[in-house]
Amino acid sequence: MTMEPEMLLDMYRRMVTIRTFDRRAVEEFHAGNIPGVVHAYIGEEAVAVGVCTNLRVDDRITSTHRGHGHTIAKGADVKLMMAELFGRTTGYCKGKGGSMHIADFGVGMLGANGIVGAGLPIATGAALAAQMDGNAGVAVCFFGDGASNEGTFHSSLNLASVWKLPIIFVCENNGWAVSVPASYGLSVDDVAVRGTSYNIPGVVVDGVEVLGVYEATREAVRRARAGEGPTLLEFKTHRWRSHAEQRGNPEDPRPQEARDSGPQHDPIAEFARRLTEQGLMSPSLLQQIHQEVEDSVTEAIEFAQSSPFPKPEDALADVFAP
Amino acid sequence: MTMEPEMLLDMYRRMVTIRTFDRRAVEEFHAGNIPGVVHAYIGEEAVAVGVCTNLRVDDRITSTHRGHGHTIAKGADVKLMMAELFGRTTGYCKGKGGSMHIADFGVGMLGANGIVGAGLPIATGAALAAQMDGNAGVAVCFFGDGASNEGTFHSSLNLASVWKLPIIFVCENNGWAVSVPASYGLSVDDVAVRGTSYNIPGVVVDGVEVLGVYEATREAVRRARAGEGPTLLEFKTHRWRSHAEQRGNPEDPRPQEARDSGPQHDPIAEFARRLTEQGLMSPSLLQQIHQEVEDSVTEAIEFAQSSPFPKPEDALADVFAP
Amino acid sequence: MPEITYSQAVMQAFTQEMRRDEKVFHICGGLGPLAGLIPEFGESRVRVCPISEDAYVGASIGAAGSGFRPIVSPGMMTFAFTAMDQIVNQMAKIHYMFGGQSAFPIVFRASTGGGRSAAAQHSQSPHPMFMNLAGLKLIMPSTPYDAKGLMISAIRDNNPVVIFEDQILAASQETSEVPEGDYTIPIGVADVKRQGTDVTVVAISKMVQQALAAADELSSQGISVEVVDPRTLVPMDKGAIRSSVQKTGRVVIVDEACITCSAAAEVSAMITEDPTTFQALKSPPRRVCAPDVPIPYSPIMEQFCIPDKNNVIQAIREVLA
Amino acid sequence: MPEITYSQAVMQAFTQEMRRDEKVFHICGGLGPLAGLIPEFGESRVRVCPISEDAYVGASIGAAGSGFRPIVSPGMMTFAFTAMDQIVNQMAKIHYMFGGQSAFPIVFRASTGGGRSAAAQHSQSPHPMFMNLAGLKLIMPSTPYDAKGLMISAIRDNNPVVIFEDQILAASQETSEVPEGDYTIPIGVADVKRQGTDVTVVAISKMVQQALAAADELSSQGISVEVVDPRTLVPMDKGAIRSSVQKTGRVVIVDEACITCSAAAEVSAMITEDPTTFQALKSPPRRVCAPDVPIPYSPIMEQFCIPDKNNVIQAIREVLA
Ligand SMILES: Cc1ncc(C[n+]2csc(CCOP(=O)(O)OP(=O)(O)O)c2C)c(N)n1
Ligand SMILES: Cc1ncc(C[n+]2csc(CCOP(=O)(O)OP(=O)(O)O)c2C)c(N)n1
Ligand SMILES: [Mg+2]
Ligand SMILES: [Mg+2]
Repeated sequence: MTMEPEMLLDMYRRMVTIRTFDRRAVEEFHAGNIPGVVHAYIGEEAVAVGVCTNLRVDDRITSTHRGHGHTIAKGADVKLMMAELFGRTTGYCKGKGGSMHIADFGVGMLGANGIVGAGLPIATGAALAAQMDGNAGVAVCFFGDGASNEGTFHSSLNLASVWKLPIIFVCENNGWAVSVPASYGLSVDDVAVRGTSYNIPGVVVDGVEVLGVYEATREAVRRARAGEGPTLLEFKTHRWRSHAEQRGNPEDPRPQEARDSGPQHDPIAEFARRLTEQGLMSPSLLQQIHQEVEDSVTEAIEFAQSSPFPKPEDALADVFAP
Repeated sequence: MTMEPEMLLDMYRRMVTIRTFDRRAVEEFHAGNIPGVVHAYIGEEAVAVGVCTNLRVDDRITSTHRGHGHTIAKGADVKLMMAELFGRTTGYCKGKGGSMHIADFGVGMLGANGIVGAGLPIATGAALAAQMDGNAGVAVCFFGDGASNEGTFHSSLNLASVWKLPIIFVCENNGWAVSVPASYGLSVDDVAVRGTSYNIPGVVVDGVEVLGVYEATREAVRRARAGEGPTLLEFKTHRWRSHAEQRGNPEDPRPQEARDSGPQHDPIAEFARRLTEQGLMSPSLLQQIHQEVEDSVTEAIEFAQSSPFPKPEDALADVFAP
Repeated sequence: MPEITYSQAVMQAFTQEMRRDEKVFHICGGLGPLAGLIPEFGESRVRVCPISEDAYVGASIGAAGSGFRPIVSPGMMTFAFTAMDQIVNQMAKIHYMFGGQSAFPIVFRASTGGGRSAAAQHSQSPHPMFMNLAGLKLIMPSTPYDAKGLMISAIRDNNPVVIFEDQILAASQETSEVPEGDYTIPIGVADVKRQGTDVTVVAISKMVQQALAAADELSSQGISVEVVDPRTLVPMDKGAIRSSVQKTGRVVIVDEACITCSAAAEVSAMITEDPTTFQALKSPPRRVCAPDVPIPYSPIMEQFCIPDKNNVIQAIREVLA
Repeated sequence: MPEITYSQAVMQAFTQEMRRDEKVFHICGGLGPLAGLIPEFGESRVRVCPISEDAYVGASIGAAGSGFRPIVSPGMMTFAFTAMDQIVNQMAKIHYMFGGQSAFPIVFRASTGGGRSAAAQHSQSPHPMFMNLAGLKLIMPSTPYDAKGLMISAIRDNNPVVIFEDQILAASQETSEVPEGDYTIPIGVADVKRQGTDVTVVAISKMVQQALAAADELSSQGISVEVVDPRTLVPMDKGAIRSSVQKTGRVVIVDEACITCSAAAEVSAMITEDPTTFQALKSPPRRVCAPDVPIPYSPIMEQFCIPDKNNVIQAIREVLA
């Protein structure tokens, strides 16, 4: 398969945008400008981008507590995202949701979720809607290795298989659920083998190499659009930071090896290397992309900071739709 | 393996007891003597007996809404069972539970359950207790094909595998969940393949032939007592009657073939044939066993009928233990 | 006007709304009467599910957020506690958390209530749990007429609406007048089921019948009872209930739920915290509820737990004493 | 007496009870402070689980029915709605349904409450749901002293006991006096946290601090406030609350839960349905609760939702007016 250069460069830019957004969000969190909690996606950029590059804007995804990457990859606006993290009225959720509840229905991003495994049934419903609409649309459900032990994983994959729904279940296996290693909580080595229980294909893929992610997802999306049913994709990836940012920025409780292994697998550096080999990337272009992204995130932070806070009684709005 | 004749005959007697108990309970239900609901186990007797013959009295089981067979097979008293169905103070639960909530903790029967799939976590906990007690005890969890699509199936098997618990998960696959065929609700042909998702053995066994059930369970129980962890056993069996008895005894809504196939697979007739072949059963002995069982169930019904009803305010007792 | 049963009234609402809006479809745990919709609407709009309430209740949320209007029917509410996270953390909060970006038009309907010797798990009245859960509307119709009109309103509402159909009412063969055509009853409006002057009885769902029976019996003894049916528990028609109590000065609240934190507790608190109504009270508000026990199996004990006409009459006598 | 934090008090109860009874062990979703127990008691008595609340909450029931005394800690209550069937249909009913055959000694503990900008799912106060659910005892301690004494009672109780530890209190570094030895506080006994004569404030969990702060401020203005902490919501110490209200004739109830069907609703109904207390009331009982909304993320809006000292003061002024 040959991919258009600008598409490859766009993928690279999105990965850098995710990395930069979360790096800056973490800074703003520790500077006290972002309340609540932030779960950084740093190190896993290739999964969100490799997957979402296969999607139409009207395809739908559900996300997790670690949702910034999915949101950016699906095409959301970093300004409205940052404003939400800052708790401002200009944010995607008017400051009602925050980091764990960002959504942009306009681009088919049906929401981050603070409950592990809760996105699987919702994505299954989005896939049902796509099937009933009959426009060859698909749904993608992102979830973690830890989530694959929740009951909703089982019931959702079974239901999706029974109805032959156009859905791709994307397990981001970063090897950890907070401080519990997947090797403890998971009774199997690969989540992908669990596809067997639902008569759907399960594929294990390196989640560091974005083109491999893209390729594997492409086939799964083709199957889904062709009415051939769900696929379970497992991407082995690496979480660089602590499970969540905490005030005072305490040390990541995971063992040294785990903490070190992250940066040894850098999807962005890896992709830059490949693009350079292919003659698509030059030091100056690389420098330019990073600079442009940095500026756009800086702009997003300024937008957020200069946006108004909600009024206290705004809390009473939006309980029910008109 | 050679089995003692009296053990074989005891197994036969238990199967007949289950059949007779449910036949008579169904009659009493339609005679208006049993309120609420009754789910008959008729046709599935070989599973409960073949499994429980491997168990010690201090091994523990959890059951389902279709629990009379498991309860009898584990050694409960038909008099106290029938009294419970009749809603009398002499029943196992003093009339508070009824058919869907019979339990006899004295023989390790931790309860029928009105919620599909709810027994799996509870049995997992009983297995954890057995492991911590360190007496090589085991737990057995009975559940249906329909239950295998609930989230608790997944989370319980994973947890049991992670902790290598002494438990046997016994799926009674009778092909139906009320009026929904397993071929529709189950995304796979055999529930047993789902063992793969938890790194535990899954075995498909004919549930009509009691000695085959006994054999398969024997190995699973051996593994459990030896600390080798859980096993998933799937027994293909047949439900003869409607999902549940209903007032007016309407026709079983399942298609004709399904209704007919039951009696074509009779575990009791099948076992009688074998025992006769082996010279252990004679027409007169068979006749004698059936008569003795019939009498004991008649006695149970008389006991139930002659037992006192609870007082209205007894409803207020037993909310909390002293 | 034709007379039909409670269940027939609900089915009429379904048929008419499914004709009116092709986005309306059913997700259910078991067909039951819904099977009657398949010939006209096909299996793609009446979908039976494997036993996995968490998956299909959650799927209704995803479908609603993707432009459809699902009606999800697990059967008995008790089955759907396995889907409680999807109800509590997703369905009830998703519209608000996302700042109102998308509507989630969902009808979640299930049967509740006791009276059939189905024992503790299958005889519950957990509606108060849902009243405390912000983000869901909650309806408990007591008549075929209310059931149809409120179901149509629920289907057309752009929010998750929970409808609990009492299992005795849903199975009842009793019929009453229901217009054939399409009509709506606004969500949040109580109905005075019987006018009276001496005492107000606020009764919920199946309890309305018991309250009316008590009112009949007492009227022959010269006691005039007003029976108010909130019909909608969230939002509740506080005005209607308070003004009835202001008129009579006495109130009995009949609710099948266990008494602690029951809907009756909310009605009582809502009545007494309003100064005008509080001043008008001539005697303490009285709750008639189930005791705080899981509902027992044996009929004698079960009947003791579920409020009936006689409990209502006794309570009325107490507040009049 | 040594001064320790809320969390340290809870850990002291665990350590002492685990030494006292080898059947006591932990099942948890994540270790947190429980990690401190592993050196002494080992991993077999402090068990971390895969993320599967339904499985491990249910496992605690099976273990309890098999002779052990599990303490199950999912972390936040919001995580455990995925285990709601095991709580509602199994844990709460199993002793009763089986006619009292077996005891089920289980401590189910989780954090609740808002105030940390954790948004709707992670800032809930769902305790009223559990009050309506017959079969569970329910405790919400407001101080380190109460937390230790009530935790020990809960561990020794032969029934499922739910303990909700407010997430602000549980994370607080504030210390207060707690006896080092082993002592128990009986379940079902309220505590008068401050004596007063003009008005009774019934406050739950974290709200006790707000009530005491309000009392301090008002005392300087000559208003004498009595603060009653129920400590246990099920069973509730009705006598203690009613007699305080009989003394003051005025009551404000402070509860972080959404107001509809809140614990405050139950307290209000329980107060007014008692004729003596009803007669003693000089003004309508007043509830101070969160509004009926999912708790929002942005601090300004969240603070608006969660009751504080000023809301309490305003309510007291109203009932005194
Ligand atoms: C039902 C539920 N249980 C527990 C938690 C607490 N929790 C939040 S994230 C997390 C770990 C999730 O691990 P994984 O699914 O692998 O995602 P990752 O954080 O690795 O991206 C846990 C246990 C929760 N939010 N929801
Ligand atoms: C959680 C839940 N969902 C639905 C039901 C209603 N129900 C009772 S039994 C049953 C079918 C169960 O099928 P299976 O597990 O195969 O057991 P079988 O009846 O065939 O023995 C259903 C759907 C229930 N009791 N609990
Ligand atoms: Mg992970
Ligand atoms: Mg079956």
